[in-house]
Amino acid sequence: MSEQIVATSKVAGTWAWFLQRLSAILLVIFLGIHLYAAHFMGVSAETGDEPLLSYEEVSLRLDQVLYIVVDYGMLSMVLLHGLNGLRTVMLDFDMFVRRRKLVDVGLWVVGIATMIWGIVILWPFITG
Amino acid sequence: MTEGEIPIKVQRFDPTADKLPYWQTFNVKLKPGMTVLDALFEVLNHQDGTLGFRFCCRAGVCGSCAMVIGGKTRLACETQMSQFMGKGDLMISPLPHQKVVKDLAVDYTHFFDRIKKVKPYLVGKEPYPEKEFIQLPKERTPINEPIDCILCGSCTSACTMAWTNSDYLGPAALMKSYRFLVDTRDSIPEQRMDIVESESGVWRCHTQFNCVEVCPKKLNPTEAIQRMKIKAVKRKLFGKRALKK
Amino acid sequence: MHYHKILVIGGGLAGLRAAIECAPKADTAIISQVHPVRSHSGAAQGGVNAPLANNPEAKDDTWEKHAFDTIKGSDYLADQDSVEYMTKEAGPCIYEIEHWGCPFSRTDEGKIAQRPFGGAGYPRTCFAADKTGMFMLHTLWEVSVKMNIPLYEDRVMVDLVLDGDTCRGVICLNLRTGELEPFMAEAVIIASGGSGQIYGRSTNALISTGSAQSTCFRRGVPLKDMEFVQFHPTSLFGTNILMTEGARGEGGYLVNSLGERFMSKYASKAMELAPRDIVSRSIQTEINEGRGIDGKDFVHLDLRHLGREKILERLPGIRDLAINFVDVDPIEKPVPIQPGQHYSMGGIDTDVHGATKFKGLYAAGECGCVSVHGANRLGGNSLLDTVVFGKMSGRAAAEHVLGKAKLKEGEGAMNKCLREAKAKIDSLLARSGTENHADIRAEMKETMIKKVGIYRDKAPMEEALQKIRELKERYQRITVQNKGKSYNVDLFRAFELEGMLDVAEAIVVGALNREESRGAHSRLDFKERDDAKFLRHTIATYTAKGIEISYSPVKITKYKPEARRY
Amino acid sequence: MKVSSFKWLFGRNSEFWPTNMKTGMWAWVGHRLTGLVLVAYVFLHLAFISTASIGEGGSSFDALMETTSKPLFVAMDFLLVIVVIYHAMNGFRVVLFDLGVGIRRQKLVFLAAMAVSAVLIVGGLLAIWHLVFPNGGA
Ligand SMILES: Cc1cc2nc3c(=O)[nH]c(=O)nc-3n(C[C@H](O)[C@H](O)[C@H](O)COP(=O)(O)OP(=O)(O)OC[C@H]3O[C@@H](n4cnc5c(N)ncnc54)[C@H](O)[C@@H]3O)c2cc1C
Ligand code: HEM
Ligand code: SF4
Ligand code: F3S
Ligand code: FES
Repeated sequence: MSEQIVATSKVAGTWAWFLQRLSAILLVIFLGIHLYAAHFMGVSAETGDEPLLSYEEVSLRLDQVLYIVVDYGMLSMVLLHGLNGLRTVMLDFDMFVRRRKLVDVGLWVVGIATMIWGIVILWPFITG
Repeated sequence: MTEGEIPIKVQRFDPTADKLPYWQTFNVKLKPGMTVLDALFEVLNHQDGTLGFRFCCRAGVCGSCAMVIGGKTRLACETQMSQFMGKGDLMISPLPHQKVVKDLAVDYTHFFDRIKKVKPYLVGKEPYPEKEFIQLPKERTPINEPIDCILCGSCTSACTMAWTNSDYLGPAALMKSYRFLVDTRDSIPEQRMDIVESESGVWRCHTQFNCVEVCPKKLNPTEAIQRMKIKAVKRKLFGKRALKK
Repeated sequence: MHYHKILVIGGGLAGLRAAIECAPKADTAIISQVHPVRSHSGAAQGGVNAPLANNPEAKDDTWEKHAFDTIKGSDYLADQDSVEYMTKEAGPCIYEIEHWGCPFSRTDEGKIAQRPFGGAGYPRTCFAADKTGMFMLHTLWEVSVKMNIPLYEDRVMVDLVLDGDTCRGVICLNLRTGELEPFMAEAVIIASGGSGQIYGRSTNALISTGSAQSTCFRRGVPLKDMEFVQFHPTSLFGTNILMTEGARGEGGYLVNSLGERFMSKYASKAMELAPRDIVSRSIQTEINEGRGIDGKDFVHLDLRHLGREKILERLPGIRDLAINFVDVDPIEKPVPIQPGQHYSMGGIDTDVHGATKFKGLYAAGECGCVSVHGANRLGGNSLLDTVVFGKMSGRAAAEHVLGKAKLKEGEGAMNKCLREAKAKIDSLLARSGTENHADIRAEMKETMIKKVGIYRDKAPMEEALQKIRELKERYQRITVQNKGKSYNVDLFRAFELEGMLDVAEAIVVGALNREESRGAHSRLDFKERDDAKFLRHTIATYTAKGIEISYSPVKITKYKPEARRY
Repeated sequence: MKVSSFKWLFGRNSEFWPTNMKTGMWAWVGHRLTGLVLVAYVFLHLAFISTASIGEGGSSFDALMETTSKPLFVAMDFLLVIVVIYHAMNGFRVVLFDLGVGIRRQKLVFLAAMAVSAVLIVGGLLAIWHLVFPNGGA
């Protein structure tokens, strides 16, 4: 048993933990910008009585590269943090510890797929 | 309050005979200064000779008698009965999530196996001096606390991470590792970090602080674990010299 | 059948040290009733003696001076060659355990710290806070882990296999499964600790019943000097948990029901800091003469005048114990204390190599008696005894095994013994008489502390002997309620009680026969030491007819017996 | 080693029984639950917007926005705010411990984090309220 532990020592443990903290802090920043931009900027201030987002507004905003970076960066951080968090939760259980490779690969696949999905979602706004 | 009876409700289980654990209530007459261990002996001697539990020093130094008493893991020999007077049934059960040998006596094999995994021994710096290693009092300070651990197993069995992940080294083993990691006489910090940095090491700790809550010696395994997490990251970022003592 | 070349019975300091010594040379295993780190050695607080001369006040300390103090402390009953050996080895043994990681407290220069202790001319007691025993024990266990020494835990030795004059192994009861397991070996080292639980008011652990020692005794292994039993002056009333001498060292008072500092009557100069035996006797006198608090069996240890700060700074451990166990905060109230049984100087008769009269059988630690403590042990010498003679017996056992031409002999004896042990356990389990063995145990403890305690006299001791024999007879009618297999505490406590009664008898018989006062053995009817008749060891041997007492000479080298004054 | 019996894990005398759980344990249980809820939310959120953008451009997006001002969704938003803020604030608490700060004062740190959370949550809820019902809820 003790050999096994030494052998697994080179895996992602430390980095995973570190990135979880890093992404958490970045998330706070991104989340702030995201919420502010989405709900408080522009709209209500000008019209005064139109609280909801409209398609034009969003696509207008997303014409600016900065907003794309923020939204897409936010998505990547959320995924990094969320999926890495899921990995933590899973590795707390014997069942998944024994299938760690599978867990890692699975979460990477989900993560990458979602990033692509993210582009798909943003596309009409960017082009529109 | 030093008079009257306290109903103690003990979890009974004989793995060779019973399918499931069950609870049994005994009434114990309170005597001045009576500890929970005394109460168990009272039951063993005069009510039910079939009760099983561990005991040795009865002074809170050997770590034999850790069990869950009234919803909290404590040492039976150090816990006064009078505080439970008039509070209804006093529930007593073995350390959670351990294999039960009999009633309140658990099998510590798994606990010690995990301690053994962290190389729980000093590998002194060669060459050995003719007399003692010189260690200044301030160099000893970091180990002052972790060496007080009596290996009672309370912390590891209260940590729910150790419940669901049987590989997790647990607070006791990790604090043992820390104790050698910060000992100025030790020469293998790299190897020690390799072990605590593994997936079954410090990363399984999510600062539940259950270990701190239950430790009968008032030690703080969480702090040791957190310090090692920082060391691990520093080592990844800045290389070996991060482990200098 | 299990087979190891060397078996060590007991995972305390002595057992671990022995195993560490022989494991690299021959296949060794440890058998222990409790996990090694749970052993009683862990309760030792004060420290371990070695003339390292680290303390500025002990610059010219030498092993000769340590030897002299030890011999004088022993009231000249110690074997002087053994004492010289032990004190010479003390330094190296302590350095060795330090190299293995024992976290000793440190002096300002970073050396092992040393403190003064009773009966010693210099501060030579090495310590690690007030948990020396625990740290040494954990360190030795850690070394045994490093060496991968196999450990058979939760097993108690219930029989010793002797084949003529040779030891072949032991029979153990596996507490987890309830099965008897034969262990065959070329050499057996008994390191099973003291037998303090024979006495009421003992500071010893609850498992210090001498079960392995008495098993050997019943198989014909002689016990030496069993009548010498040390009492510690200050143990908590009720639980008899030790209150270290440091409490008085810091200036605590002993007070009786009249509010007097009664020590002025007994030792007007040294007061509370007189030697242990004197203080114990003084407290006992006060209690016997009715000046115990509320007429009960205790006096007060008063620390209140030291003030809150000093207590919190110097005696935090003592405070915790008092709060936890008698619900008294020494800052506010005096602590109820009474003398308690503390240590047995006697034990399995061995020579300086730990060897007994049987080939391949060794003993070390508190269960053995090389005789370095004689009639009275000095504080801090017993931890030293465990590591020095643990090492010695390990070395001797390894040499014995390596020198052996034929191995694995004596299967016949093993099987015979296994059958006998099985019959014994079965008959115990089958018993369902009217007696409760817990009551018999309680009566034995009460008898021993009341009648063969600090003060001894012919008449009470004869009553005690009678009582012990009566209890032995009643023992035949006990009942063992628990017939189950796993972790049968009831069965094992019934089993060990029989041996305790035997050893109790040996203590009483030895004490009756020793018509003098020496060290811890203090007789009201023979108040003086009698070197002409009793400068010799008592040897008790178990026979079918009863306990036989004989005597063996004390080895004197260069320290001539003289009056013991401090 | 196996969990010998489910009953022992969650019995009334066990560490996991709610009345026996202590500060740190509550904080952790909360953090884990909110973390998992948030992951679920992120995917729902993405799915939600994608129905809009992959559909017929502007009209469906605005329709979507219309739905979100229904009471059920507002209630969900409230919940989300609570969850995010608890998770974030306790996350800060954890990060503090990771930096070696306040480990010996974990209960105090928890209380502080909860106090800040409470303020943020009240602020957050008010903000949503105003956003959705700019005319004072009428
Ligand atoms: C409260 C207290 C404080 C003390 N303080 C000091 C001090 O400051 N300095 C000092 O020098 N000395 C001190 N002593 C004395 C010293 O602690 C002991 O004499 C010493 O520790 C004995 O060690 P041991 O290895 O012989 O036995 P133990 O440590 O008692 O070990 C006995 C071992 O044998 C095993 N065992 C017992 N019976 C059986 C059986 N039948 N089968 C299998 N295994 C068995 C047990 O499991 C245990 O592992 C103190 C004693 C007490 C009571
Ligand atoms: C807003 C700021 C956030 C901060 C400061 C933050 C902080 C943290 C921290 C420090 C951890 C590690 C906890 C531990 O190891 O014990 C963590 C875990 C986690 N976070 Fe976040 N988080 C934030 C947002 C999110 C979001 C948006 C999600 C959803 C995608 C999320 C999902 C998770 C998950 C699933 C875990 C793992 C749970 C666990 O280990 O118990 N977090 N978070
Ligand atoms: S850290 Fe505390 S609870 Fe854990 S084993 Fe050591 S003494 Fe027991
Ligand atoms: S209880 Fe467990 S999760 Fe960490 S803080 Fe203690 S080891
Ligand atoms: S019996 Fe030793 S700690 Fe309780």
